[in-house]
Amino acid sequence: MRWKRMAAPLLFLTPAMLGIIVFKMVPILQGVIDSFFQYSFINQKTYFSGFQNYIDALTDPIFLNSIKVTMIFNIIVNPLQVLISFGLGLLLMIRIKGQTTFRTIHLIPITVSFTVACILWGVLMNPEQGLLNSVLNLFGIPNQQFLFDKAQALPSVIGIATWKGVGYWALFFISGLEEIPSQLYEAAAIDGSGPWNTLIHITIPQMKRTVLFVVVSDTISNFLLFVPAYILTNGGPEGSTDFMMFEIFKNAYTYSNVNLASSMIVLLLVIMLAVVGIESMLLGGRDE
Amino acid sequence: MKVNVESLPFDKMFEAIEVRLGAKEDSIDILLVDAPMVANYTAKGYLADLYSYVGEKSKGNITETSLGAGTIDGKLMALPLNSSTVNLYYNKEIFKEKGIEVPPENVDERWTWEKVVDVAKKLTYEKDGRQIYGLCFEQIGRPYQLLPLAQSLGAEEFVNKDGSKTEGYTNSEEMVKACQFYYDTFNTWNISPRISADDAVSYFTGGQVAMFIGGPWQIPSMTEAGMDFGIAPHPYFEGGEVVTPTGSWYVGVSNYSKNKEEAAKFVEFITTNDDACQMNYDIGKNLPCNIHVLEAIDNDSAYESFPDNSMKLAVYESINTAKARPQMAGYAEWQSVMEKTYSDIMNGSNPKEALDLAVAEIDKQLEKYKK
Amino acid sequence: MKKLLSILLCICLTAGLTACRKNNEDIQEAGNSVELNFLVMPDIEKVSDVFKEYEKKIQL
Amino acid sequence: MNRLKKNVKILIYLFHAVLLTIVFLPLVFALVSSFRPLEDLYKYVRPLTLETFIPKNFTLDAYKDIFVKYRFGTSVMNSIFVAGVTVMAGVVINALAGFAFAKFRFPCKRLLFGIVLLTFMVPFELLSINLYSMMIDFGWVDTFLALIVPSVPNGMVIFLFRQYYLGFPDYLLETSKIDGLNWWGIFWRVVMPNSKAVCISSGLVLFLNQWESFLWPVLVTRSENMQTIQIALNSFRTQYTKEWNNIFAASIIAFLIPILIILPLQKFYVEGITSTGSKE
Repeated sequence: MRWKRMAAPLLFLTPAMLGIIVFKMVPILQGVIDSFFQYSFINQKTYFSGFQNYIDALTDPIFLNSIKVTMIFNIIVNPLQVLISFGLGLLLMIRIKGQTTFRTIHLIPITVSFTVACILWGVLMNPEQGLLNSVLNLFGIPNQQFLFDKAQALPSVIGIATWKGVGYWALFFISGLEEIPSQLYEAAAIDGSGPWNTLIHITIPQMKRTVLFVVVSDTISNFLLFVPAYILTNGGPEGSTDFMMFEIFKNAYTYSNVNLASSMIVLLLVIMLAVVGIESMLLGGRDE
Repeated sequence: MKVNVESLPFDKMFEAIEVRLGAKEDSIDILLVDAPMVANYTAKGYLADLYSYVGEKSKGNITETSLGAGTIDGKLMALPLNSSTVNLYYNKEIFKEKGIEVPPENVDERWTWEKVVDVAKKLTYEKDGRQIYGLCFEQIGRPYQLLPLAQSLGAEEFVNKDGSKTEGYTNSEEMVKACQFYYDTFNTWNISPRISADDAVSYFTGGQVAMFIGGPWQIPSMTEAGMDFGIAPHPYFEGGEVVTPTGSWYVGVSNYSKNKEEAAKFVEFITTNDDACQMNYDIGKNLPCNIHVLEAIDNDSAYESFPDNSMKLAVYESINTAKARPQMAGYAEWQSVMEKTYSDIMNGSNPKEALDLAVAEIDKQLEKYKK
Repeated sequence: MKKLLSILLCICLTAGLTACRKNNEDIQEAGNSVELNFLVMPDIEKVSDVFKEYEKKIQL
Repeated sequence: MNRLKKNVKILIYLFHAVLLTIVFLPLVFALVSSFRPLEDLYKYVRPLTLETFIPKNFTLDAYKDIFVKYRFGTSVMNSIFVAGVTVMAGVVINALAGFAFAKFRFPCKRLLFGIVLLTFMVPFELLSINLYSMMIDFGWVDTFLALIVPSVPNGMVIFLFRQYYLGFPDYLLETSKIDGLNWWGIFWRVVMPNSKAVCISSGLVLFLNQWESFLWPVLVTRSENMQTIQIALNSFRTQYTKEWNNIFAASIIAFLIPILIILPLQKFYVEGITSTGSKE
């Protein structure tokens, strides 16, 4: 009768797991295998090349620059986005008239696709006659170059990514905040602790697991940023916004060098998992 | 027999070719090939050899140079749909407003770049809140438009003989001088707007640019915008050679197509048959490669009146001053890196350093064609 | 739940149908005459009348 | 918390106002520019006047243009159809798997769940190259199958369902088992009717993933009538000029539709999503 007990799980699992294995695991494994081969244009043949692709990638100054850009981007954008969305979450927790409408409005950037967000902000940030510059002129700030300037391109992309992402992550913080038992706050009020150290001693410790989840998921999406470079900056002035994912896309589809691109993908995955690992250690480590 | 036309925007089309033919798909039978990409697509095995399908008489119908550019190592890989040239278009109102005499139309009195810059400085000013620019290139950042600057200064080759190394060629002394000129128009003299090639023509038709270095295919959008514009020959550097951009779109048959024979016959028809070329010219107004159509334009009086007389200028340039872009296996990589380099130079990078970086990256990409 | 199930079923049916209809549309059309796919960009698409000319010429 | 002093309240409202302008700035400019002819796009931007936000020569050309000339309607319908089927099939298949991971004991369960987590972590862009060649071998390119089937099984949605079903009361399952229902019956009659919230929230996740996907449709669609909305958005241009007013008109439609779907279901969406965060 063992088969009877196994029938149900099998029936329930097969559709989804079959799909995941065929459409996700197989391509991932194929990608890893591809990264150990190379194609010769002269005799139109593919041959085993060991770690040559990885060596080529890690000695390519352009790819190294894209790793640097991606790391700088993540080191700035992740804490920034987490802080802002945490602040936004706190702000949206304050019960004032119109609180629900404010919460709904901050949902809008979630539904605006990254493609549309980049197109719109691209026009706004036009140095010659973008709306953003005319707004800045109101405050007496002269015209900025934004995406056309080596130093400002990456911050501009950070701005767009933050505009798009902050509302989404704030949702997680709001739900986490709502689940903190109110007795804790009442106890703190009795002890007379001001809003600031209530935040430090009660709110933040309670939110550790949500913060960890947001940081990890945000890091993953920020590592894979591709649309701004593809639509707006094409790698940005002097490679200042040349994200790894864009470099992989260029190698795979413009330079039709799929094997090199696959090795870059594996490197990207390894770096990403390392960073996520460090984050979970840092944030998760202090669990009681 | 049915021909399905699938239309993609400019850069998406390049990408689709790399993606689909890179994966050896048979969903494309016939494809457009940018002139310098013929060698690149041949090296990647994307194109079928048309030699056995196309008759001698048809090949005789088209100009020698354009047929040559479609032949790689003796194999006919693509046939020219049309050629192209670039002229200097100017906004008469802006010139009148500032009281400056317009550039002459006659090829013998062709303006030098130094003269153009001098005039452009006078025509860069602010007018009720909007900035007017003296000079604007149409295809900003694209080699098709900007290589002639270096060629006019004497640059001959951009890559070595076997197309494997660009060191010393793409960052040659003439190329650095030309890029310094390009850098100055944006950063030193501030006579050109820092915009993308997509917005260039709408700047000119919007009345924000005095002199526009563009192609005759833009005339319809100028007339539509009701502009009062004139045409003058493409400038050259003082004491240098007169060089204008050329080469346009070729048509090739995909190496993975299931019906190469029919596809080749179709390509032969639209690129060499006289009536087809005449009809193509009448609609598209692009400079033809068919000899009979070119002759018809030369001695047909209908092309005296403005703006069609630009075609006479186009024919003159294509015969006397046109210089094609370099033919090499790695042109796709070369063009992609050069576009990025030109855009960096526009945004303020030092030309010499930018070109040296570009050459390093290109040569690394070209290695894969040697293995 | 029955409602949800029935909607889902008819959606999947239509998806399957459109996919098959599209496939056999190509198959039966290729049967009698050769079909060529030409990849162009908008500015060259303007001259597609020239391509129609060729289709007429071949039919003769 | 609620007896706030006067000036603190003003400060909070001011802060909200600043945030709202930042959120609405691009969207309002897009809406306004979609009612303007192409040449006016940059005309009224500088200096900043009221005219910047109220279109002078108001025209509906852009909307007419995209629906008539570019047949934008087909792209919208394609996107809605593809997203709709993905949601329907996705919710059912991933719910089944989620339930199995939550309630059943079976060999190599940790391994399978490890694979689910891995695919949840490994995003789509990383496997598009090989998945694309797989689609060519299957012959699915340029059909709805290529757009729908690979995105139905979704690691995150399975994870969402597992989270929810971990908290599902066991006595409910025991009682229906005693009534003689087999697992299949239990799932459909007892479990699904009580998991409305998580179904809606994972449905929205699937919908948004499919609606906003850009790289994958670019790879697998060929003919114009297969285009999805994000691709159509990017194709309003000739070789020389970008038709910005058409792009804006299409962008407005591209984000209005998801808003109209998410706003009424906002409560479920927030609940479902955030359950992954807190109860991990």
